[in-house]
Amino acid sequence: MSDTPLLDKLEEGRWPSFVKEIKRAAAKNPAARDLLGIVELSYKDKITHWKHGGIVGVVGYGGGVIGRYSDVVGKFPAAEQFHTMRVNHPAGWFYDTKTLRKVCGIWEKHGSGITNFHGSTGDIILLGTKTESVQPCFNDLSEAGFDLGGSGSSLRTPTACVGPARCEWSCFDTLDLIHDLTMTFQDELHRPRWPYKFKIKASGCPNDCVAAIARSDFTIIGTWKGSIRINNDEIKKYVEKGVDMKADIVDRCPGSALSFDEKTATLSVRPDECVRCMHCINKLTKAVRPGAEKGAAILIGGKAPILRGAFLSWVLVPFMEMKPPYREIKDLLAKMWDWWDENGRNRERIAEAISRIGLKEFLKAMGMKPLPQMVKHPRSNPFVFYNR
Amino acid sequence: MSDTPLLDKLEEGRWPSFVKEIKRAAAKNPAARDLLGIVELSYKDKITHWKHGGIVGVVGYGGGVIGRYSDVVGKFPAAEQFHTMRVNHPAGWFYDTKTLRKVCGIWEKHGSGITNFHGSTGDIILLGTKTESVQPCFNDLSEAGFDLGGSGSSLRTPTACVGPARCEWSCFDTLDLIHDLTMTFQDELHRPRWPYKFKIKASGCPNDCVAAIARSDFTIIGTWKGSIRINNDEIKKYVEKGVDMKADIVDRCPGSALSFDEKTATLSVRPDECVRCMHCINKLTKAVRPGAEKGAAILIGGKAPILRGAFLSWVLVPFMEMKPPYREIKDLLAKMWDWWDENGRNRERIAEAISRIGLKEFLKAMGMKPLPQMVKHPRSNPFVFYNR
Amino acid sequence: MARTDIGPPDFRTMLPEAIRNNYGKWLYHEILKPGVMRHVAEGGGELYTVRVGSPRLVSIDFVRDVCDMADRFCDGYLRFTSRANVELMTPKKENVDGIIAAAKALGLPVGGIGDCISNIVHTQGWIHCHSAATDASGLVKSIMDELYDYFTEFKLTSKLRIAVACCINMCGAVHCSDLAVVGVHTKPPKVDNERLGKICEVPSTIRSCPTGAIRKNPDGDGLVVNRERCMYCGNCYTVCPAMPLADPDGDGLAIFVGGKVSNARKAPMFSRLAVPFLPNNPPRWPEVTAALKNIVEVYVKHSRKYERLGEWIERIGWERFFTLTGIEFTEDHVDDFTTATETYRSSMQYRW
Amino acid sequence: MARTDIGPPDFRTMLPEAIRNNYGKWLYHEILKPGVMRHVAEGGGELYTVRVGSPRLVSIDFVRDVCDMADRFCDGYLRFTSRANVELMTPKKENVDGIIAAAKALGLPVGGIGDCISNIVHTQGWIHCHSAATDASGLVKSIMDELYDYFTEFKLTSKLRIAVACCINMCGAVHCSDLAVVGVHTKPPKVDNERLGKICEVPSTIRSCPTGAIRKNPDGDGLVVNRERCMYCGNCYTVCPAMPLADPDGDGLAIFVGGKVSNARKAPMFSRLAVPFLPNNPPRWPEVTAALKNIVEVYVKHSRKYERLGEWIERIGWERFFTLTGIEFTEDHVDDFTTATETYRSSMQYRW
Ligand code: SRM
Ligand code: SRM
Ligand code: SRM
Ligand code: SRM
Ligand code: SF4
Ligand code: SF4
Ligand code: SF4
Ligand code: SF4
Ligand code: SF4
Ligand code: SF4
Ligand code: SF4
Ligand code: SF4
Repeated sequence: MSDTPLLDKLEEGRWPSFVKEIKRAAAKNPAARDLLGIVELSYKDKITHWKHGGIVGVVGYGGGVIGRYSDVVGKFPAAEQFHTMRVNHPAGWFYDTKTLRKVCGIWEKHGSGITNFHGSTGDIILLGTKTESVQPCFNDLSEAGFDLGGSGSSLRTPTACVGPARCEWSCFDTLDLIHDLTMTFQDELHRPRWPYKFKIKASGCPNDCVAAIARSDFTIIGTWKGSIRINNDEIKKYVEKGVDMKADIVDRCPGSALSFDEKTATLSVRPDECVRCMHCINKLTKAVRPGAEKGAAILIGGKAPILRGAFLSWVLVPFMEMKPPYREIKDLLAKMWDWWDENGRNRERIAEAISRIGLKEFLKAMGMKPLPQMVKHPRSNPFVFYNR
Repeated sequence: MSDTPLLDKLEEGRWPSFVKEIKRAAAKNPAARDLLGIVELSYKDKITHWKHGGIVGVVGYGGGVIGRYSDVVGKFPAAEQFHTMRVNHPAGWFYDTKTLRKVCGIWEKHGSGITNFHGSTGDIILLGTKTESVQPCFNDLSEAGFDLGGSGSSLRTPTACVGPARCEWSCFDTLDLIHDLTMTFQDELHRPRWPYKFKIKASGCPNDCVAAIARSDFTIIGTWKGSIRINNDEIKKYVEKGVDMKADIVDRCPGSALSFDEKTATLSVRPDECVRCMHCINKLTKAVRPGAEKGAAILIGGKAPILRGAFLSWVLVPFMEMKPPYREIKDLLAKMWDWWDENGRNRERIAEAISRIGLKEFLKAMGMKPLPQMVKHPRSNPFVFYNR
Repeated sequence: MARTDIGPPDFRTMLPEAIRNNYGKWLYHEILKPGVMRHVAEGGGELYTVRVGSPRLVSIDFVRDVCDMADRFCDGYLRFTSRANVELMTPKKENVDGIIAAAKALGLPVGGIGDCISNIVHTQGWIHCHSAATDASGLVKSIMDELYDYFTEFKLTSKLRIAVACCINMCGAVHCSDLAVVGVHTKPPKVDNERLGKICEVPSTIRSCPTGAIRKNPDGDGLVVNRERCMYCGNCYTVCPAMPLADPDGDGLAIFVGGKVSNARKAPMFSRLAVPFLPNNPPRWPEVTAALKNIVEVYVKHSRKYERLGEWIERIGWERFFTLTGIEFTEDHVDDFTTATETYRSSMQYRW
Repeated sequence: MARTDIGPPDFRTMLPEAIRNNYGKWLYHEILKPGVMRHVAEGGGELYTVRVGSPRLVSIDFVRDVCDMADRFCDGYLRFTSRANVELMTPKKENVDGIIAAAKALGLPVGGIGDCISNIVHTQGWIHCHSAATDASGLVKSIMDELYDYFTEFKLTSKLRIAVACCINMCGAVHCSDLAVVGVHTKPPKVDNERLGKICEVPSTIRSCPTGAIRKNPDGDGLVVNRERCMYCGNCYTVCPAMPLADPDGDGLAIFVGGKVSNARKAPMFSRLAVPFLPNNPPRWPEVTAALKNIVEVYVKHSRKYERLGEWIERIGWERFFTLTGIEFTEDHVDDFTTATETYRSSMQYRW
C-alpha cells in the first residue's frame, strides 16, 4: 500500500496535479521523495512540519534564499534542509526554451527538481536544496545569466504586465521600465537595509494585470490624457453584431461620459468626464482605444493586512511621463526610501509609516503639492492642524 | 451718533434682522439694552464677552438652565448675568396663540424679552435672565403648563417631525411617540446622571426632516415593508405634464427597482430591490406612496465631531412596530442607558463608547442578533476574535 | 414651589381643527408657489401652509406679531419648523394671500418650501456663548441677505440646506449640510496658570487633550501647550475655563460642503472641507458671503434636476469641484485625523 | 566566485520574432475560443496565444514538457502569466490546434482567457512554510477540480479571480480577489518558555502584539497570552519562533469575496468576509469547495453581463448576498478592527 494515501487522492481529478509533479521529481531525487513524506505527514497531522527559517545565503547578498528546516527528525533526512532560492525572472516572464532548459539542468544538479513557475511576487522559486548546495547553485545560475530575487527587508523582485510585448493598451513600456529599475536598484534588491520589504509592480493600463495597486508598495499604472479614441465604423459593426451599446457600455460608464446615438449608431465621449476606467475600451477592442498622450500614475502603499489592515495604493502622482532614462521616477524612489529609512519603524511598511505620520507630512518631505486627485474627498472633520 | 454702529449695519438688507429684534426688546428692557452693548463690543473686539458657564438652576432639577456671565464688568450691569432657560416645546412645535402669548408674558416679566424660536435641539430658548429670577420664572412657566428642557449630561429634549399632523408620508405617529417618551423619561431629562448628553429625534420617514440621523444619539426613522404603492392613472397625468420618468425617476432610483413602460405609460417596481429612499414618492406625490406595512427603524450614535469625529447614526433595528405603549423601544432605551452608564467614560457619547468597545460587544449586551442591515459590508480584515 | 416633571403641553391641545380632523389621513401635497403648499387628505380635507422666514433670535413682540397673524387667518394656531421658520396653516384657500400680505407688512419673507434655500440652522455665538469663535446671528443675517432670492423664488435644482456654527462643537450640525460655515480657532489655548490652579482639575485638563498637546511645564509649574500638536478642538477649554482659545486675529471661518441627511437617492453624507479659513470680518463677513454665493452659483449652473449639492460633487468629482469653483486645494484639505487613510484615493479613476 | 548584481536576463533576448516586430504596435485583440486569443498589430502582424493551465508547483520535467511544446509550435519561445499559466504564442493560425492537442496530451487544460475562472494565485502552505494554517497547493487542486469547467468554458458574466493563502499574511493577495480562501488560526500561540528565553528577544516579542495580549507571566517567569485579546494574527510567531499558533483542530479556512483590482467600471475593492470559519479537512477540503461552488453558482445565476462578483454584490446589497447564498451572517462578520465604524450602515437604504 502507498505511503502517501492522502496525497494520492490529489492525483485524481481533471486539474493538473502538483502531487504527480512532486512524484515525477521524486522518481529521480531523494529530497523530492522525502518532501512527499513530510507533506503526507502534514496532511495526516493537519499541521506544518517546517520550522521557522534559519539564515542561509550566498556570499555578498543578504537575501534571495529562504532557509527552511523540517521539524521531523531522522525520518526524512534528504528533505530536512529544504531551502528556497528566489530567482529573478526576465520582465514579463518571457523565456526562450534554451535558457529555461538551462535553469532546469542547474536545478536538477543542485536541488530537488521541484519549482514554482512563479512565486506570487514573480520570482522563479527553486524549492528545496541543502545549505551546502546554495552557493554552487547560485554560481551556476549566475553563469547562465540569472540572479537572485529579493527577500527580507529589501526591494523585492519588481514585476511588469506583458505590456507592449503583446497588449495594445499599454500606455508605457512596462517591460523596459521594470528591467531598468531592477538593474538600477540591484544593491537595494540584494542587501536588506530597510525597515521592511518594498515592492514595485507596473501595469500598462488601469486593468492592472499584475494587481499592482493591491500588491505593491510602489504602484505604477499606465494612463493617458485627452480623449479616448473612438472608431465609429467599428462601433456600427458591433451594433450589427447585436451589442447593446446603451445597457452594456454607456450605462456602465463610471464617468457618465458616453452617449450613444441610436439613429446614426455613433458613440461619443465627453473627455472631461471620462475617468479612464477602461471598460468601453475592454469591451469594444476594435472600436475604442486609450488616448494618445500616454504616461503613468504613481500610487503608493498597496499591501496585505498584516498588521494594520490591508491597503490599496493611494494616488501620489496622477500623471508622469515614462521615458528612459526614467530619472523622475528613480529620484522619487530614492527620496521615498530615505524618508522611510528615517521615519519608518521596524517591520513598518511605507504605507503604515505614512498613515501613522500623515500623508500631509509625507507630501512635504517629498516636496509635492497636494492635489485633489490624491483623495476620494477632502476631510470631513474640522481638526485641521493650522500653522503646522 | 449710535453706540452700536457695527450692529446697526445688520439692520440693513432684506432678511429680517435680529438686531432690530434685540432693539425692540431693548426699548422696554434694560438687560436687552445692555446685551446690545456687550454684543457690539464683541463685534468690535472680534471676541466673545461671555464667561464659562456657572451653576444656575431651579429646585429639584440638575439642568434646563445655562448659567452665563459677561466678562465686561461695570459697563453693562443689566446683562452681566444673562442666563438661558431651555423650555421644552410641544411635540412638532405646534402652538395655540393663547399659550404662546402666555409664554411671552412670563418672559416679559422675568427676562430680557429676547428668545429663540427655537434652539437647534428644539427647545424654546429664553435668553437672558438673572439668577434670582430663574426660580420665579420657572414657577410661572410651570403654572402655564410648561417644563424645562434638558441640558448637561442628561436626556435632551426629544423632537419629532411634523409627522401625521401634516405629512402624508409619516410611517408612525412621531408626535405621539415623542410626547410619550418625553413624559416617560422626565427624570432622565431633568437630572443629569450619565457620562454625557443623550439625544432622541424621530422622523416619520427616510426624508428625515429633523435630521435625526445626524443629530441624535437615538434615531427613530419611519420606514415600511412591502411594496411602494403606485397609482398609474396619476403617473399618466405626470407624463402628460411632461415629467421625464426615465431620466428623473427611474434612472435616479438607488435600488434600480423601477421600470417605466413608455407605451402604456406605466411605472412598476420590483419591491425586493427598493431601498425605500423616498425619491420616487417625493417627486410624484400624487402617484406614489410608501408601503402599507409601516413602522420605524432605530439607529444609534449620530453626533457632532467632538471628539473622535462626527458620526451618522448606525442601523440597529431595521424594523420595529411603533404602537403605544411603545414598550419595546422604552425597554431598549433603558437597556442602552444601563450599558452606557456602566461602560461609558466621562464625556463619552454612546457612539464613542460603542466604537471603542466594539459594536459586537454592544449587540451582545443588548441581546441582539447581528444583521447584515447593520453594516455597509462585512469586515475586510481577517482579524476575527474567534473565541470571544 | 412649582410642580416639577410635568413635561411640555400635550401637542394635541395645540392642533387646529383642520389638522385634528385629518390627522394621519393626509394623501398628498403640492407646492403651489414659493412658500405655499397644499395638503389634501382622504375624504378631501385640505390644508394650506404658508412658510414665513424668521431671524430665530427674536423679541417677544415678534412672537406676538405672528400670533396676531395666526389669530386673523388661522383660528389662532401656528407652528415653527425644524429650521425655525414660522408656518401659518389654514383650510381656507382665500386666506393664503392675506397671510402673505400680512407677512410682507411685517417685513418677513415667504418661501423656503421646495427647491429653495431655507432658513439657516444656527447657534448662539457672541450673543450668548463663551466658546464662540464668531457670531452666528450676524453671519446668518449677512448670508441670507446675500442669498435672499433663493429663499423666495425657485432658483435651484433641489433643496439646499445651510448651517452655521460658531465653533467646532457644531451645535448647528454643520457636519451634514449642503453648505456650512463654522467658526474655527487657529491659536492654541492661552493657559492662565493663575486661575488654572484654582478652578481646574489639572490631571483631567491634561487628559482632556486628544492629541496630548498639554503637559506639565518642564521648567516651573503650571501647564504648557505644544503648539505643533494642537488641533484647536477646544476640548481643554470646555473642561477648564482657564484655557481660552478665542483670539481676535486667530479666529476665522471654515466652509464645509456637500452633506445631506435625507435618504433620497444618495444615502446621508457628511459635509467636506471646501475652504479651510476665511477671516472673521464682522459685521457682514464679506469674504464668507462671497465664497458661499460663488459655490451656490456654480452649483446652480452645473447641477442636474433633483441633484443635491453633495450628489452633484459626487458625480463630477471633487477635483472638478475645485476647478469649477476656483477654490484652491491645499494640504489642509487632506485628512490627517483618525480614519484618514479611508479618504485617500485608491483607484485610477479620477479626472483632470 | 560568481558574479553578483547582474540582474535577470534582458527580456528582449526572450521575445519571439512576431513580438519583436510588433512590439508596442498592437492594435486590437479578439478572443476566438476558450484559451485562445488573437492580437493584431498595425500593418497586420498577428499573434495567436493559447493559454494553458499549470499547477504552478511543478517538476523540472513539466518545464521541459512545455519547452517541447514551445519548440514544436512557437519557435522556442513561451511565457508565463501573472497567474502562473503558460502562454504559447505563434503567428501561425494553423499551429493553434496543434498546441491545444499537445496540451491535452500532457493533461493540461486550455482556457482562462476572457469571462472565465483563471488559475488561482496561491502560496506555499505545508509544502514549505512554517506559518501555514493549511496547505495551498492541495486546496487549489481541489478547488480547480470542482470549478474546472469554468476555466475551460465561457460560463461567466465576467472574469472571476480566485486567490488562496495559507495564513493571513496573505501572500496570495486574498485581500482583493473575487473569491478567496485564507488559512486562519483560532487558538492563541502556545508559548514555549523554555526556548523563548534562548531564541527570542522578550521585549520585542511583547511589543509585536498589536492588541497587547502578551505580557510577562505575573506568577512565575516567561510570557503568557491573554486569550480574550488574541486576534490570531500570528505576528508574535513571525517575530518569535517559540510562539506557534498552528493547531490541528484550531486551524481552518475563511472565505472572502467581492474584491477586485482592475479599475473597469467600479474602482478597486477589498474582499469582504463571507464565511468566517470552515474546518481544515485535507486532502480535499469538501466544505471549502462546496462553499465556493455555491457562491459561484448563485453569482452566475443572478449577475448581469460584465458584472464582477463584487459589483454584483454592491448592486444587490450584502443583505441579499447572504440570503441568496444561504450563508449565515454572524457577529464575526461585524468589523471590530481599527476603522470599523466606517463599515457600520449609516443610512436608511437597505433591503430585507
Ligand atoms: C416643515 C419640515 C418638518 C418639520 O417638522 O418642521 C419639513 C416639511 C416637509 N418636508 Fe422636509 N421638512 C423640514 C425639514 C427637512 C430637513 C431637515 C433640515 O433641513 O435640517 C430635511 C433633510 C435635509 C437634508 O437632507 O439635509 C428635509 C428633507 C426633505 C426631503 C428630501 C429632500 C432631498 O431631496 O434630499 C423632502 C422631499 C422633497 O422635498 O422632495 C422633504 C419634504 C417635505 C414635505 C414636502 C413633506 C410633506 O409632504 O409635507 C414638507 C414640506 C416641503 C418643504 O419644506 O419643502 N423634506 N426636510 C421642515 C421644514 C424646515 C424648513 O423650515 O425649511
Ligand atoms: C443653544 C444651542 C445652540 C442654539 O443656539 O440653538 C447649544 C448651545 C450650546 N451647546 Fe450645543 N447647543 C445646541 C444644540 C446642539 C446640537 C444640535 C442638536 O441638538 O440637534 C449639537 C450637535 C448634535 C450633537 O449633540 O452632537 C450640539 C453639540 C454640542 C457639543 C458637541 C457635542 C458632541 O459630542 O459633539 C457641545 C460641547 C459640549 O457638550 O461640551 C455643545 C455645547 C454647547 C454649550 C452648552 C457650550 C458649552 O461648551 O458648554 C452651548 C451653550 C451656549 C449658550 O450659552 O447658550 N453642543 N449642540 C442648542 C441647544 C438649544 C436647545 O436646547 O434647543
Ligand atoms: C496575461 C495577463 C498579463 C500578464 O502579464 O501575465 C493578462 C492579459 C490580459 N488581460 Fe488581464 N491579464 C492578466 C491578469 C489580470 C489581472 C491580475 C490578476 O488576475 O491577478 C487582472 C485584475 C483582476 C482583478 O480586477 O481582480 C486583470 C484584469 C483585466 C481586465 C479587467 C477585467 C474586469 O472587468 O475587471 C481586462 C479587460 C477585460 O477582460 O475586459 C483584462 C484584459 C486582458 C487582455 C485582454 C489584454 C490584452 O489586450 O492582451 C489580456 C488577455 C485577456 C484575458 O486574459 O482574459 N485584464 N488581468 C494576466 C493573465 C493572468 C491569467 O493567467 O489569468
Ligand atoms: C513564496 C511566496 C508565496 C508563494 O508561494 O508564492 C511568499 C512566501 C512567504 N511570505 Fe509572502 N510570499 C510571497 C509573496 C507575497 C505577496 C504577494 C506579492 O508579493 O505580490 C504578499 C502580499 C503583498 C504584500 O507584500 O503585502 C506577501 C505578504 C507577506 C507578508 C505580509 C506582509 C505585510 O506587510 O502584510 C509576510 C509576513 C512577513 O513579512 O513577516 C510574508 C512572509 C512570507 C514568508 C517569508 C514567511 C515568513 O513569515 O517569513 C513566506 C516564506 C515561505 C517559504 O518558506 O517559502 N509574506 N507575500 C511569495 C514570494 C515568491 C516570489 O518571490 O515570487
Ligand atoms: S495591464 Fe493593461 S496593458 Fe498591461 S496587460 Fe493588462 S490590459 Fe494590457
Ligand atoms: S474609459 Fe471608462 S470612464 Fe472612460 S468613457 Fe470608457 S467607460 Fe467611461
Ligand atoms: S420626515 Fe417624512 S414624515 Fe416627517 S415631515 Fe419629513 S417627509 Fe414628512
Ligand atoms: S423609494 Fe427610492 S429606492 Fe424605492 S423605488 Fe422609489 S426611488 Fe427606488
Ligand atoms: S457652536 Fe460652539 S460657540 Fe456656538 S453655541 Fe455651540 S458651543 Fe457655543
Ligand atoms: S485645543 Fe484641543 S488639541 Fe489644542 S490643546 Fe486644547 S484640547 Fe489639545
Ligand atoms: S500565506 Fe502565510 S503560510 Fe502561506 S506562504 Fe505566505 S506566510 Fe507562508
Ligand atoms: S497572535 Fe497576534 S494577537 Fe495573538 S498574541 Fe500573537 S501577536 Fe498578539
